[in-house]
Amino acid sequence: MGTESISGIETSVPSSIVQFHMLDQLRALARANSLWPMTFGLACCAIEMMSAGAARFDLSRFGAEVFRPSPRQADLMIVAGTVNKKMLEPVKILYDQMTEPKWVIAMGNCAISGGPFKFKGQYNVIEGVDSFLPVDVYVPGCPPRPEALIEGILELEEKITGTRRWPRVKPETAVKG
Amino acid sequence: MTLLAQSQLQETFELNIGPQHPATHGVLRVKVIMDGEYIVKAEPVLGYIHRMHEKMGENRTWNQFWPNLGRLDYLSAIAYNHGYAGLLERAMGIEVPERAEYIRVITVELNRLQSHLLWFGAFILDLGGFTPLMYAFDEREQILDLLESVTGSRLTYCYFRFGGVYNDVDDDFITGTRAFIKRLRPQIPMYHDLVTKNVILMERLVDIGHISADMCRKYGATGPVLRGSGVNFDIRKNEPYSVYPELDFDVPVYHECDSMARYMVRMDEMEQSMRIIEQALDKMPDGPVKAEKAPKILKPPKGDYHFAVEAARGTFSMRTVSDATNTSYRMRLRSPTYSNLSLFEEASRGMLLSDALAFMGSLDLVIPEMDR
Amino acid sequence: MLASEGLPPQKEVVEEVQAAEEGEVDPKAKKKEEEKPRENGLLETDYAKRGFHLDVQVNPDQVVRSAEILDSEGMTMEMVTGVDWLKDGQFEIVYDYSFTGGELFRVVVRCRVDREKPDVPTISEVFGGANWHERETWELFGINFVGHPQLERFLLPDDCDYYPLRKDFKL
Amino acid sequence: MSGYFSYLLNGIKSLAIGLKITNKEFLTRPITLQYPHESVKMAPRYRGHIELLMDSETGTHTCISCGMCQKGCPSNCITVKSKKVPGVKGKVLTAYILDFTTCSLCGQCVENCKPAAIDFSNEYNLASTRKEDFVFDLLQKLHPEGVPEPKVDPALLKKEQEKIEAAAKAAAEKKEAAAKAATEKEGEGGEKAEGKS
Repeated sequence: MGTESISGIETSVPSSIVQFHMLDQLRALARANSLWPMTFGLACCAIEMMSAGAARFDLSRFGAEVFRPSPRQADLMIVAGTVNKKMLEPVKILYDQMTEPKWVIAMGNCAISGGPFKFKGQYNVIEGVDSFLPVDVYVPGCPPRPEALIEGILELEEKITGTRRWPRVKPETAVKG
Repeated sequence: MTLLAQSQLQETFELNIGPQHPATHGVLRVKVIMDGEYIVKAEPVLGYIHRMHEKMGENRTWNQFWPNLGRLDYLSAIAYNHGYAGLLERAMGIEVPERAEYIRVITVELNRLQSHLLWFGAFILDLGGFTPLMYAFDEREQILDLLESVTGSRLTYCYFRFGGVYNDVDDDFITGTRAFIKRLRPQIPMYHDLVTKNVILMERLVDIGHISADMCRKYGATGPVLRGSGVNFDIRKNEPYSVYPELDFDVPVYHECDSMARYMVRMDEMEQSMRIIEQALDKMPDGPVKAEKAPKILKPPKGDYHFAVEAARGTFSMRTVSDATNTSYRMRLRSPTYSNLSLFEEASRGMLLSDALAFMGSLDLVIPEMDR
Repeated sequence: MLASEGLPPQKEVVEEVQAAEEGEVDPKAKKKEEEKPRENGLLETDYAKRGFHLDVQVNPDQVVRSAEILDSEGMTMEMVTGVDWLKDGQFEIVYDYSFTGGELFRVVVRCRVDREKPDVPTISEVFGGANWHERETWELFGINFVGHPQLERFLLPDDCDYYPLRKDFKL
Repeated sequence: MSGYFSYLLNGIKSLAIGLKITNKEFLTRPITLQYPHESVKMAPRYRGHIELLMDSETGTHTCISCGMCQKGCPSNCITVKSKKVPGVKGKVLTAYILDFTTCSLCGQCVENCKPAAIDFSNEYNLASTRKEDFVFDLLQKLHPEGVPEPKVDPALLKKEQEKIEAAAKAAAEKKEAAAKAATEKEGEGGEKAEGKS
């Protein structure tokens, strides 16, 4: 996986005359481990998002279980599902309402590129939320497994802090029956 | 006149719920006109997840339309697969091997179980109880593991094919399913102890959200909503398809017409689904899982066809107009919650807002299926 | 034999409709009569092949009457939809009814309107559930349901001006 | 008054039952999967994105570049590129590009593949900060150290070369003949023209 470790510190902290690097790093670590996602289920992927939050996959191990219905209390928007033309405005409004610093995860193929609903002459689906939102992490799949969403959150953590604290999991090689 | 003054004069105000609201289970929007805490008019607004399924039916070949069926109602996707398979098998006159039909029934019922479990958890979450969600998801994950070992996906199944299923089930699946049924069986009385008999739940559901049988008929409501209104109607019994006539199960019917009745119908349906799965596992014969004569390129004869199945939320029926080419001329998907929600406006009149949200939860909505 | 195949000329339909309406009063009794070969108007169809028992073609002005008859029979409206027959210059409006009180019985009522002036009366007065279905059909096809209380954009954004399910639709 | 107390008692009773169940669960083992430290074993049929299968005999894939996967795909996410190499039977795959971001994992490609060259992988935890990471060249993925050159069959190469030479010869002859005919024709035409005039 291509992981350009762009440190989120420079981009998310407003420039001031005096900066404390260690403090900033600490703050980034704190932020990365207490992401509050917004409950923002659009379609199929939302169910996998719920699964990720439920007992078995337990997002709270990464500090991201506090799903907030209000955008004012959330700092992570997980776009889980298809965004269509009618939903475009509400998504924009919700994103604008979130407080800084804020991040976006595009979960599932629909959010990344329109997914299976992208075809020639289609009239209603937005082909990728990155056309109007600054997406930080993409999680492909249709829908992605909850592990993939966790991986996305870890990826975001890496983006914010610049380091990865968790081991990487390589899927076992396929033994096809 | 300012808006405020206007609303004071009329003593009503408008409230917007959604499209992003925790109580609407997705991107449903409800425009509500309120008089204090009471609803004068609640108008659902759809379309926030309209995904052009019907249009896609017209510009994809019959085989290429399969993935769409898994994404309509992602909670009972296999039942939708069944509807589409049945439709084309009816149109083309394809005979399905018996083993394939049993596998279909087993997977559909497992899928129904997980759908009802998810609804159970999410519905109680609407009412303010968080714990049951965890229990329900625990059981649900077991079902998803079973289904994943057969179909390869967790949610948006694309498992059926015209004339059979994608691949056979193995012994692990059969023993796993039996073990799971054994595990789930005692859980349901536990749910009743934990949730159903709880005073708070009773207070919020009993005698709330009254839907009469006639209203159901006028609005075309089906599934647990209809059965909670005292009408004994289930496509599996009334318009038998697949191997359902060979299986012995009851259709739970409650006559109270309230939210509690709909809740109880679904809880009882879980038991019936388990019965069906057990019987189907016992009766499943050996043999092929795919019709040998199933044509690769499908061109159903001219005309229109209709097929209905009982999905987890009610009657899902498909109507297609074929012009004897390899794509459909017109594909119409009739989704149950579309009709079920259309009675919301009438049924919620005069209700308290908090009750209306509980009532909406009892309708078991899946928004992408409604918008199609 | 089906109306969608044969495309009976409108005049013949008018003559047949009288018979159709009289016959419709008791669908079950009609079932027995089905052995006789029927022409336009009312058609018995092979359920195993088609998925419905009775296929009725009426004139647009008889749609409401047919809905009332089926309502009095205790049938429920399952869906309303349209079909765009571009090469005939017509829209077809299809109403699906089913009987949920017991043994299943499905009736399809269809009517054709001119593509240039697609007007058909609404049945939302008879079946409340038809409201949304008609609204959707209006939105996707542009078929005008006369007397419908709320023909507004439903699934699509408020500002769009196209009818996506028309066969000549191009974005 | 008694109604009030019975109501209260009922409430306490249902609370007690609920707490009993919760407490029982308190003592059971947690079911949480500690994901990055332990991972679930994927079912053999799990559908990840598709991949080219390694054939142990030839040491490479068995794709014949027929393009059936590309044709059957509902969302046009597969592009098969191939070219003709002298001395190799059939076409040679040069790139198998999968745009996973539009895939719906329906399995039409795997089903359509006659030589069973592709199958679902079990990659279940993809995530990246770049969208382009999900457009895979499956051929590159199969041979990360470099795609091996296709094995040239000398007999076939010879045959082909002979064929080409023969064809070239034939073409040359044809050309010659044509030229000859043209000159003759010209001559004839000239004669005719002369005759006419």
